[in-house]
Order: sequence, then C-alpha cells, then structure tokens
Amino acid sequence: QEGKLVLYTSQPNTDAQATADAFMAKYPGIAVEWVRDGTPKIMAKFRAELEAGAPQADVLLIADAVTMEGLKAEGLLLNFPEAKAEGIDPSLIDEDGAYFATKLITTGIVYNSAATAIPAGWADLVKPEYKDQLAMPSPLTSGAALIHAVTLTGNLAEGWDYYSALAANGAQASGGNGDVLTAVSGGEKLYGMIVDYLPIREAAKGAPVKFVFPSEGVSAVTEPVAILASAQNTDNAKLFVDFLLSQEGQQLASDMGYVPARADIALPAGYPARADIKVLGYDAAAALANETANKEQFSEIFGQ
Amino acid sequence: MTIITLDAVSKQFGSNFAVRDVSVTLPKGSFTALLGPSGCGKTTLLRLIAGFEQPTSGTIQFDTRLMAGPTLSVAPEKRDLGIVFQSYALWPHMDVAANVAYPLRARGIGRAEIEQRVARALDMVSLAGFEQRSVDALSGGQRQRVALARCLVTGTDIILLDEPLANLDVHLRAAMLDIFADIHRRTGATIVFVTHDQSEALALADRIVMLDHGQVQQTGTPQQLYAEPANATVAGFIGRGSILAAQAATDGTLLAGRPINARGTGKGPVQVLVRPEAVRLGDTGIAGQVARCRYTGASYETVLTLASGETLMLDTPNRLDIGAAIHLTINDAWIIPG
Amino acid sequence: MTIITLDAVSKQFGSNFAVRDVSVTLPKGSFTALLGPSGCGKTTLLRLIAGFEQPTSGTIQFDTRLMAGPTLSVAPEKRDLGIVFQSYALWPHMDVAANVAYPLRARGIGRAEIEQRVARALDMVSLAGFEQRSVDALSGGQRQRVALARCLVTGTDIILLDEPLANLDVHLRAAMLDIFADIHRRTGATIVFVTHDQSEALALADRIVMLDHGQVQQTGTPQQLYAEPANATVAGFIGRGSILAAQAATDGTLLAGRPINARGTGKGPVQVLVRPEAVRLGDTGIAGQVARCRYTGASYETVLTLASGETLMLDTPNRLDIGAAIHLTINDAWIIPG
Amino acid sequence: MLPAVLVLFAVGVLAVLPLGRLVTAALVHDGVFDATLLIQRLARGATQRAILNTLDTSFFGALLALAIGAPFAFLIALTDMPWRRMQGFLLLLPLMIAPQVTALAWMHLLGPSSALLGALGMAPPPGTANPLLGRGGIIALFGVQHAPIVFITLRAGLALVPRDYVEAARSAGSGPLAVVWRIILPLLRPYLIAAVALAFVSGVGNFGIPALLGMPQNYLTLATLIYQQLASNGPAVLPQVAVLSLLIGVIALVGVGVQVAALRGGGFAMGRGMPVRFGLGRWRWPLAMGGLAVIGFMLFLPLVALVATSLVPAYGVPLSLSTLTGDNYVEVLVRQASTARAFFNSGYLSLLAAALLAVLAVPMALGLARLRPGLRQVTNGALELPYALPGIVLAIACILLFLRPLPLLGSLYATPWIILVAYLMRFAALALKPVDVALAQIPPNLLEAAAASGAGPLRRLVTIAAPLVAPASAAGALLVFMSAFNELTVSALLWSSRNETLGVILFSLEEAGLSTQAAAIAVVTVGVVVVLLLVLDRLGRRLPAGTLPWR
Ligand SMILES: Nc1ncnc2c1ncn2[C@@H]1O[C@H](COP(=O)(O)OP(=O)(O)OP(=O)(O)O)[C@@H](O)[C@H]1O
Ligand SMILES: Nc1ncnc2c1ncn2[C@@H]1O[C@H](COP(=O)(O)OP(=O)(O)OP(=O)(O)O)[C@@H](O)[C@H]1O
Ligand SMILES: [Mg+2]
Ligand SMILES: [Mg+2]
Repeated sequence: QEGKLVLYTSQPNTDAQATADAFMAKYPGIAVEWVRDGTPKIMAKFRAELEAGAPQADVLLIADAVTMEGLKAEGLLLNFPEAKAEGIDPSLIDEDGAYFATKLITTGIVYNSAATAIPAGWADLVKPEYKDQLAMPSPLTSGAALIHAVTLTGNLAEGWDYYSALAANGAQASGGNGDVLTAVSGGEKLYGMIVDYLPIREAAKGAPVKFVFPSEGVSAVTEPVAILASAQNTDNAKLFVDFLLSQEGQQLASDMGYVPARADIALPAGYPARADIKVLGYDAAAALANETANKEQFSEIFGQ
Repeated sequence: MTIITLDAVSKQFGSNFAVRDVSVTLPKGSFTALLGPSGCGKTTLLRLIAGFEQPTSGTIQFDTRLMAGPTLSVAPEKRDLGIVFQSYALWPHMDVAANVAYPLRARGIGRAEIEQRVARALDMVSLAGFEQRSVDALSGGQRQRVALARCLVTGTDIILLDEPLANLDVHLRAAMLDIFADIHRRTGATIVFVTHDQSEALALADRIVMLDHGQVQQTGTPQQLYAEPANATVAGFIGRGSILAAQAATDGTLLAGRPINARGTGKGPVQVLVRPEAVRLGDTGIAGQVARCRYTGASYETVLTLASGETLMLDTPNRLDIGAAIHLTINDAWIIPG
Repeated sequence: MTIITLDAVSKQFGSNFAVRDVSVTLPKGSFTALLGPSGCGKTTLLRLIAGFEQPTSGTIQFDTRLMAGPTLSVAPEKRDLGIVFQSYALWPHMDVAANVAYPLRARGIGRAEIEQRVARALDMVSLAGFEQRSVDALSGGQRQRVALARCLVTGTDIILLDEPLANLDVHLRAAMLDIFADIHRRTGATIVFVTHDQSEALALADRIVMLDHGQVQQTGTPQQLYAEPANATVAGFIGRGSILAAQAATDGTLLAGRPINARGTGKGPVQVLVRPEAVRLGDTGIAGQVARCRYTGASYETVLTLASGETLMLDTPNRLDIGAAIHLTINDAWIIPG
Repeated sequence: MLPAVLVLFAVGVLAVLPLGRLVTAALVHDGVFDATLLIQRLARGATQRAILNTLDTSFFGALLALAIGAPFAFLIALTDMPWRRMQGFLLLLPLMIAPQVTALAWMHLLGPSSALLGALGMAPPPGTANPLLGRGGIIALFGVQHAPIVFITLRAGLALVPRDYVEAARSAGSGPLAVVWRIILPLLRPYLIAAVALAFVSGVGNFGIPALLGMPQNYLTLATLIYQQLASNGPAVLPQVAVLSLLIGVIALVGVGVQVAALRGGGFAMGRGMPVRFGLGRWRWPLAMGGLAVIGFMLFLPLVALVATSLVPAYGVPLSLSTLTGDNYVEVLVRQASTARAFFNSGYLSLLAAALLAVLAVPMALGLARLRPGLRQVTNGALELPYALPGIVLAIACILLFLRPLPLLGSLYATPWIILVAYLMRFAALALKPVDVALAQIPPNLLEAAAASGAGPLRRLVTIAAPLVAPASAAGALLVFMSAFNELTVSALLWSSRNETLGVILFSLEEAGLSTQAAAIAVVTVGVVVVLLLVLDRLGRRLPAGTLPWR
C-alpha cells in the first residue's frame, strides 16, 4: 500500500481533488497523481501517449461506458472481476469486470426561471413555445450527450425523428454541458438538455435555473472506472477501484452532489427519491458499434 | 520679393533660449546667410520663419502681413514659402516629377500647367529628363537640386535653405554655389540660408547674419564681417586670423611696441585682428618664432609665437623650420570694438 | 612601426571592383593619407587592411607576416591594430573609461595596469578627467578623441583612421589635426588615414595615396602631388587650379601663343596645370574676360574665360566686374604627363 | 559558419521538428507519401466552410483591427494629444489578456444576464441569443484583440518618418490632414500591409474567440474545427487533424510571407531624424476624450462585466448588494489548491520561457544575420509557424515528439518541461523579432571596433551585441511572458498532475459551467498582468526609450 497511482479523470477539478484526497487519506502511503480534462481530451491525451508507446495512466475514471466498451474491445483494459462491487446493480457493471459504474449522471431538462412555459417531458421541447430556445450539448463534444441521444432515440417512439423535430424547432446543439448551463443561466436560451448535477448545484447557489426529470424518463451515464492493461501500479489501481465502489466512496459521490451507484446510499439534496427517477436503458455494445453512424446521423440532422 | 521682418524674436525650449531677442530685417530680394557655430540657433531661426516653431515672444512679418505674434501663428502651409532641408526631405514614394509637382498639386493647379511648370523648374536646376527617376537613384547633388526645384516650382518669393551644401563633396559644392547664385539672380526671391561654413556664407550671400548663443552678433555684407568684425566672436569665426593685444591711442596703435596700421577706433589696451594676408616676413620688425608649419598646397600656413606668448598666423611660400626666429611686419589690422 | 605591404590587391563586390590591383608599401612609421573622391574605394582598402574584408586577389603583409592571401585571412581581432571609424563607433553602453579599456580587457590585462594605461591614453588626447562620462554626453570632437584613445591604448603599431575629421566643424578639425600630428610623433606608429578632403591630406600626411575608381593614381609626398600631379585626375582633385591646352616643344612651352614657364616633359599638344598663385594680372600677356568673381575673405576667387574658351582661375585682391577684359602672365605651370 | 549552423540547428529543434512530425503524421502513412487524406479532407463541405470562415473572419478582423489601431497609432505617435502615453499603455492590454477572457468578458457584457446592462435596464430580454455569437462577434473581437498589434507595428513605422518629410510637405502648402494622406500613409504602406498581415495571421491561429463565439452556433474556423475533430473523435483522427493543421499552416505562411514582402520590397529607406509632432490645437482635448471613450468601451466595459460576474454566487444571478459575494474568489484562490499552483506554474514556466528566449534571441539573431538572404527568409518563416498554428496542434506535435524518453534527458512527458519546450517553440518568433530589428540597427562599426580591439566573436557577442540589444530582448521577453502567462491552448494537452497552468484551470471551470469562478480567475489574471505592466512601466523609466512598446 505504497507507491503512486496515476488517475486520468473527467470529473470536475474540485471533485477530482476531493476523490484523490479521500483515497489518500485512507491509504497515506499512496500518492495519487491525477490529470483532469473533458472525456474526449483526456482520451486524446491517452491515445497520443499510446501512439508514442508510453501510456502513463493506471486508472481511467471517465464519463461514459461506451468509451470503455471501445477500450475493452481493443484489449486496453484490465479485467478485475474480483472487485468488491456488491450493492451495485449488476447491469451497471461490465460482465468481465473491465469497468464499473461509480455514479449515475442523468440527463434531463433545465429551464431558466424567466421561462413562461415549464416543460414536463421531452415531448414538450418540440412545441412552438420552445422554438429557438433550446440548448443541448453536442454528442460530438460530450460523451454523455451521445449516450443521451442513443437512449432517447432508442426509447422514444419517434426515434431519430425526435431529434429532427428538435432541429426543426431551432434547437442549438453544440459544446458540452457546461456551455448549456451557461447559456440557460445566462438567459441566452431558456431551456436546455443537461446533466442533473450542474443545474441542481447552481440552483442551490441562487442561479435562476430549475431542473426537471422528464416524465418519459432520463438517460444516464455511469461514470465508469477502469484499470488499464498498461497500468504500472496495478495493485494500487485495484485498491482505488474498490475504494470508489465501497460505501465510503459512494457516500463521497453523494456528498459531491451525484446520484451514487449503490442503492444503499441516499441521494443528495435537491434530487427526488431514487424511485422517482426513471432511468431509460440503452445497449452499450450497440452504441459502440454504431458510434460513428450515430454521430453522423446527428451531424446530418443538425447540419454540422 | 518679400521683406521679412523679425522683431525681438525669442524662442525658448524649456528654460533654454535657442534664439534670444533677434531683430533683423531681410530686404526684398536679399540673399542672406544665417551663420554661426553648431547649436547657435540658426535652424531654429529658420524654422521660426517657416512657421514650424512659434516664437516665445516677438513678431515675424512678411511685408506687412503678421505671420507670428503673441496670439497668432500662420500655419506653415499658409506662408507660401519654399524650404530646402539639409536632408533634402525628398519623398521616397514619389518620383522626381511627383516630388517637384507636389506643391502645385497642393495648390490645386491643373494638370497641364503642372507639367509645364515642373519641366521649367527641373530645367532651372539642370535636371530636365530626370522626371521619371526614383529619388533613391539620385546622387546627393541631384537630390539637392530636386529639392531646390520643388521649392522653386511655385514661384514663391521666399526661399529658405538649411545647410544646403553640408552633405555634398567639395566639387559638387562649388557647382551648387553657382546654381544658387544663378537661381537668386533669375527669381529675385528673398533667400535665407543657414550655414556653419563661413566660406560658403562669404561666397554666396549678399548679407550675413552671424549668430552665437541664439543672439545676433553682427549683420552686414560679407566684406564688412570679414574686414570689420563687430566682436571677437565674429572675428574668430570668419576667415583665418589672429587676435592680438595692442595699445590704441589717438596717434596710432602699437603692437609689440611697434606702430601698426590699424583701422577702427579704440583707446588703451585693445584687441586687434590680424589676417594672414596682412603679415609680411622681413628682416626687421616684430620678432617671432615658428611654432607650426602646415602645408596647404599653395603655401604653408605658419604659426608663430610672439614674444608676448601670443600666436600669429601667416602664409609663407616655403616650409619654415620649427623654432626658427623670424621678423615680420603687419600691414593691416582691425581694432575689435568693445 | 610596421611595414604594411599590399601586393596586387583587388576587391570585388559582385562584378564591381571596389579596389583594383592596388600595390603599395607603407613604410614603418609613415603617415599615409588614402585620398580620393567618394566611392573610389578608400574605405574598402582600409577595411582590407583591418581584415573586415577579404581581398578577392592579392596579398596583404604586415612586416613579413602574411595577413590575407589566396587561402588565408587573419581575423581582425588577431591583427593587433587600432582603428577609428568615421562614426567613432563608441559603445553607448560603456562610459569613456570602459570604452578605452576595452582593448586591454580583451587582451586579459590586469586591472591596475588597465587603469594606468587608460589614464595615459586619455591624457594623450587631453581627456583626463572624462573617465566617468557617458559617451552620449560628449561633443563630436571629444568622441573622436575617445575613439583615438581607444585605439592608442594598446600601444599598437598600426593605426587606421576612416575620415577621422569628416564630422567635425572647422575649428575642431584644426585642433584635431594638431592632435593627430602629435600622436604620430609620439607613438611612431604606422598610420593610415582615409579622407576625401585634399587639404586634410596635404596638411597631415607625409605620403598620399590617391585613388580613383579603385585604382592608385599616384603615390608620393603632398608636395609631389600638388606640384607634379601624375595625371589630370590628380591635378583636378588636389588644390585649386586650371587645366589648359598648351604646345610643348624642346625649346619651351606655348600657351595661347605665348611662352610660359612649364615644368615637366611633353611634346606637342599637352595639358598643363596652372595654379591660381602662379597667375599674375598685368597690362600685357594672355587676354581673358572675367566670368565669375567670388569673395573668399582674403581675396576674390576670379574665373576668367580665355580666348580659347577655356577657363582659368586666379585670386585677385579686389572684385573685378563680370565681363571686364584683362591680361595676365603665368609664372609656373606643370605639364601633365600622359 | 559556426553561428549559422547553430542557428539552423536551433530553428530545426524549435520549428522544423514539431512541424515535420505533423507533416509526417498528415502525409506519410505506413512509410509512404499519401495525399489522399488531404484531398478527402479538402473535399468535405465542413473543411471548405471552415477555410472560408477562417479567411473571412481573420481578414475582416484584421481590417477592423486596422480601423481601431491605426487612428490611435497616428494620434499617439504623431500628435500632442494629452494622455498619449497612458492611452498607448491601455491600448496594449487587449493583447496581454487571453482571447478566451476577452470573449468571456464581452459575452458577459452583452448577454441577457449582463449585470451592467441589467443595472441600466438595457439588458436584452431572456431568451435572446448573445449578439456576439457568430461571424460578426468573432470579427469584432478579432478587431479588438488584434488592434494592439496594428498599433505597435504602425507606431514603429511612424517613429521612422522623419520630421523633414512632413515639414517639406507643409511648406509646400499641405495642411496636416493632406500630409497624413499624401505623405505619411504612402510612406507607411509597408507597415500597414505588415500590420494587417500580422493581425490576419493572429486571427488564423486564434482559438479562444471562435471557440466561445463560434462553436455554440456551429460556426467553425479551422482552429475550432480541429478542436472539435479531436474532441469528438479522439486521437484516432490525428492524421486528419494534422492535415487540417497543414492547411492552417499554409494560410498562416501566406500571411507571414505577405508581411515579410511588404517590409522588404516596399520599404523605403527613411532617414533618421526628429520625430514628427503635429499640434492638434483646440482638438487636443476632444480627441483625447474620444480616445479614452473608445478605450473605455473596448476594455473597461467588458472587464467591468467580468468583474460583475465574478461577484455573484452563480451565473445568471443579478448583481445586487444582497447577492454580492466574494465566494468565487475564496473558492478559486483559497479552497482550490490547484489555482494557486496554477499561478505559480504559469508564472515560472512563462518566466523561464521568457528568460531563455531572451538569452537565446541574441545569438540566434546574430546567426540569422549571417545566413544567405533566401535561407534567412525561410528560416524566419519557419520560426513564425509554431506561433501562427493553433496551440493545440503544437501540443499534439510535442506529445508525438517527446513522449518517448530522449537520450540524456529522459522523457519530458508528464513533466512541466514539456510545456516549457512547447512555449519555447511557440514564442521563439516573438522574442526574436525585436532583437532582430535592434541588431539590424546597430551600426556594424560597433562590432568591428570590438574586433579591431582584439575581441573574438564570443566576447563581441557578450560585451557589445548583447548589451546593446538588451532592451529589445527585454521587450521580447516581456511579450513572451505575457503571452505564455495567458496561454490556454498549448498546455491544455500537455499539463500533468500538479503542473496545471492558469489556462487549464480557467478552461476547465468554464467547461464545468462554473462561469463565475472562471470569471474570478480571469479577473485575477488580468489584475496580475496589469500590476506587472505597471511595475514594468515604473522600471521602464530607467530603460532606454523604446524598450517598452508604450514608452
Ligand atoms: N525641439 C527642440 N527641443 C529642445 N531644444 C531644442 C530643440 N531644437 C533645438 N533645440 C536647442 O536649441 C539650440 C539651437 O538649436 P539649432 O538646431 O537651432 O542650432 P543650429 O544652429 O541649427 O545648430 P547646427 O549647426 O548644429 O544645426 C540647441 O541648443 C538645441 O539643442
Ligand atoms: N559591402 C559592399 N557591397 C557592395 N558594394 C560595396 C560594398 N562596400 C563598398 N562597395 C562599393 O565599393 C565602392 C567603393 O566603396 P568605398 O566605401 O570603399 O568608397 P569610399 O572611397 O570610402 O567612399 P566614401 O568617401 O563615400 O566613403 C563603391 O562603389 C561602393 O558602392
Ligand atoms: Mg541646424
Ligand atoms: Mg568611405
């Protein structure tokens, strides 16, 4: 229980620091070095290292499972079936133990308090009163947004036609979730598709935004953690994974304002009861297989 | 053909007087040299006349028109004068013809007339055929002449020249002297030129205003300044010569105890200016010792030390040995006033 | 005290010869002027000696040491010479003492000795007490002297000066002439100086190398070049004078049909050089008409037109009227060879 | 000979190496030259649109920069307008402030939640898109951001116009305006072209402004297209990205080429002389006020908006006495250890880069001066490329280059030194330019006099050339420091644990939707820059004239 651990993560800075701090508090002998960036960029970094033949990271903690699926398919992940993952819905865990969900980040609807129409579900967003007022993250930029698109098109009856209707209604798809929050809280757009924790946290600080869990259900990403096959510090990496999945690690996620993956940990303030959140499912393997097609479909609809 | 009148003109930069209390009248059609050592205020005076500087006090008039005074200053572009800078200030982005035509364009004169007048001006400075040349492709003397043509082209009555020959070599300088004299004769303009070279001033001007420390030392014809300098500054600056102590009385002037032929007035101990050409070697007369002898081609410029310790300059046809004892007589001297 | 020998030195820039086939020997302790009009290659020749340029062909030797040749060129810093540039090239970020001390520092000389030698060098140029001055706070003449001190401080045997007086005013120039002469006497160094001013060359040098178009026109003492110029170029460049057509025969030389006293040799139609001081006005003799008369202070420089249409320059004590008919005799003339 | 070889080596390391690596990635696949990727890329609508957008915004942005910078250059360099120096100083600030921060400030100023406009009751209603988004906004901010470049370039040219030229024209009968139009402008033409070309190249390489103002509307320039490609497809598209980088490189090269040609071909030998100074007469004060108003609008309003944003608890909360809070500052400065670290990291990395480049610049410039003119041009161009390319491209090149351990040095990757190396590559041109100019102005005699004094090449370099160009290399170092301190895109891919830079922190806060905290950091950065500049201004009184661009 000593040495170091290199963590590549897409968690926001503050959360990354808190996670590392908590782990190091538990294992004082291990020095965590973490690098934080958006999922695509942290992956770009990882891939560049890979290309040059010297990957640095031991553990990846990134937004979505689809990317993990891809890495797994390339054989870049270390299987860790003996991880202590009890209490976590098995559907959230890779069957070979290549990656594990650490929390649930759902995507719903945010609106500016100045908005007159209050959306209740996804279907509302294509109505005329929402014309030109919707901001959404682009799947080309955000991994969560891609899964969201896959989930919605898979679960809503309209499929991709829903997105076409959004586009026809003047929705603006670009950037990441932070951009959507900025646009909506800044009043430039009145509505947005966005991950839950951002608006809930900002609303608590007084930002003029409210978050809605749409009636049709929400998509969710699981912020999976995985050990890389190329890891130098495999033992420490395993300790880290176990820590994240433990009650302690899960409580930490909740304290940071996320929906924890373990059912036995309470949700943070500002969220409805766990039972009231209807998470829509999706097929990660299919999502991976169709990743390019989905992105192209999206690009086509939104003319990008 | 304009009278330029400066009345008690001073110009201060900060607390430093560049020009102090200058009053001069430059008559119609005169050709005046502003002469003086470096930093004496010549350029400043010229720039005051041109309107690039405003006098701190005093007035400047062209004929009866007030150009600069306590409350008023006519902009340079409204003074209708021509100026040639030491740097020539030819605009490198225009060819010769365009440079010369510029003042006419600025006056809104028609194309045909411009062409004709430019040709005339270039002709006057013997540069016909150079119209399309780039100014970068001209020699110093040619540039100088283009600058002159540019200032002549409007037929202005006042031409100002700042050290017009300073950048030219000896032979070009002689040629330009002729051109200036010729232009003056042909245009009859009132010309003012700045120089620190006394030989230029003597050769060219019909009047010299000698300045030092911003103040006028003497105004007069070249002959007056050479033969009868108003003070030691002028005497030391113009021509070669030696300033010696002498005793003046009503019945004559004594130098080294011997009577000399001295012009001017003075009483008691005075200073006299002795020009080299007024000194003759002889077997008798004032005694001296050769201190230095320098070849000039035509003769040797010899410097003697007199018994008083003063030095005296004269020209000798042969090299004299350093230290040789000789005698000399002084045919002419000028008692320096004051 | 080094002999500088240039043997068939040429320097081309592109296809243009700046220096062409120059062979001269500058004896130990000589004081040589490189004289010539602008662009004749004086500076290039000096820079070849200093090592800033490499000859295209030919060799340069100091005593018996080959400095530059077909395959070799000693770097300037290894030639152990002093040079003073026209621009003085003082380093503005060092004070006077540091400027002068620099060559000693570069030679790794000790602090105490440096101080002493700098003081001696500054003393030699009468600048003791200026050690701590910034070079920007010096006048032109003072800068010139600092540059000179910098080049004297190492006690070098070769001193090169490029137009050392060109930027100074008349009075400073005279003072610097004395200083150079003095330095030469005291150090006995082999001095080469570049100038385009013939009077400087005449006054200062003991040998003159006159260049034109990169080629040596004549080498000799000042008196030789003045009195017996080797060709029309030298005759026209040095001193004032007129070049006139004459007829030479064994029994004498005829000018305008009258016999004149001509030195030199020649047969048939020749050109003679007539200096102004060799011309006397008289009642009889060669006839001429006054074309121009210019005041110089001591006299009037008068130009006559002769019957042949040629012009002749002389000095007259009074202003003559333009167009007046006069007669003159020529006491001395030089038959220009070739 | 030796200096030339050394320079070529340095340029090779600083410029050719990273670019060559990119070119190989773009055009060589499996060891054979293969341009199909390039052609495929060019055939795509998105690429063509991005090229067009890049040219469009950069060109009109440069023109706008000219329109803003030129009048100031004229007024400040040529007239007796009051407060000239202060205005010159303030006008340089946009250059010292990161483009992202500028864009952020303007968006906060003009959006519906603008605290400032809100207080005036002029804020657009909620639901109004930010007027700055899209082409117009990008052009406008390019204009603001690059006006200082035009200003500096033109001022350098104006300082060379001798007074005599102007006075000759005035005594020829031209009034001041005619003189400006007919004499000064034509003389300045090469500088005008160079200024526009420089502003244009800066626009081509700019990422921050089109990222904040264009990407939300899918208005992409080449720089943002590269970013988006990387972001959405990951490094799998590295070759594609390299191809796009080449395109940017070509456009930038053309701009640089125009600039070089302008300053060389059309350059007039202008004599040195007293500088020109026009008296404005009764227009003095009105013009000074007008100038200040423009600067106020360009600089202060957006900065005030940024400050306002940094003082509310969450973005969108209106600023009032009850919402006023210093929490964002406390959060970023005290609670997040990473911010303090970032200040330190950015500080010492920029300082090191500036110092190293300042020292290197003198021998490099000396060596450059020895190259054959043609080779010299090429070398200069090569050095400018890493500056003109978007930082993210350079970063990728650096990763490709330095990931594997180097002999002697080991791997630079995951150390701060890789950022330093990238800074050295990126900003070498900035440091070299002023030194190059200054060196050209040293009379060769000064060096020859040293040689004749017995000083060898090294001694001449150390004792003569270096001290004489020290002011210029200090000025270059200052530019490097400011640029590196504000830089976001290079370090974005190169930072590693505990080696984050200010830009990285700012960007990730913005990305996480924490606009208020991002604003707080931006405000602090601007503050630091201004304080630094003021300190320099103080020092500047003892430096030779012209060392600091505003003095
Ligand atoms: N713009 C200025 N500001 C301050 N001082 C000035 C200015 N112009 C001239 N001076 C000072 O005024 C004095 C006279 O300068 P001016 O240029 O008229 O001299 P000058 O006689 O033309 O000298 P030179 O022969 O060297 O050209 C000098 O002491 C000079 O330093
Ligand atoms: N570095 C150079 N490159 C090309 N040509 C040159 C160079 N240096 C000098 N020249 C040419 O060589 C010729 C001689 O120049 P040099 O400088 O030696 O003349 P100079 O006699 O010193 O003239 P000046 O009296 O004007 O200083 C000129 O035609 C000049 O243009
Ligand atoms: Mg002057
Ligand atoms: Mg020369």
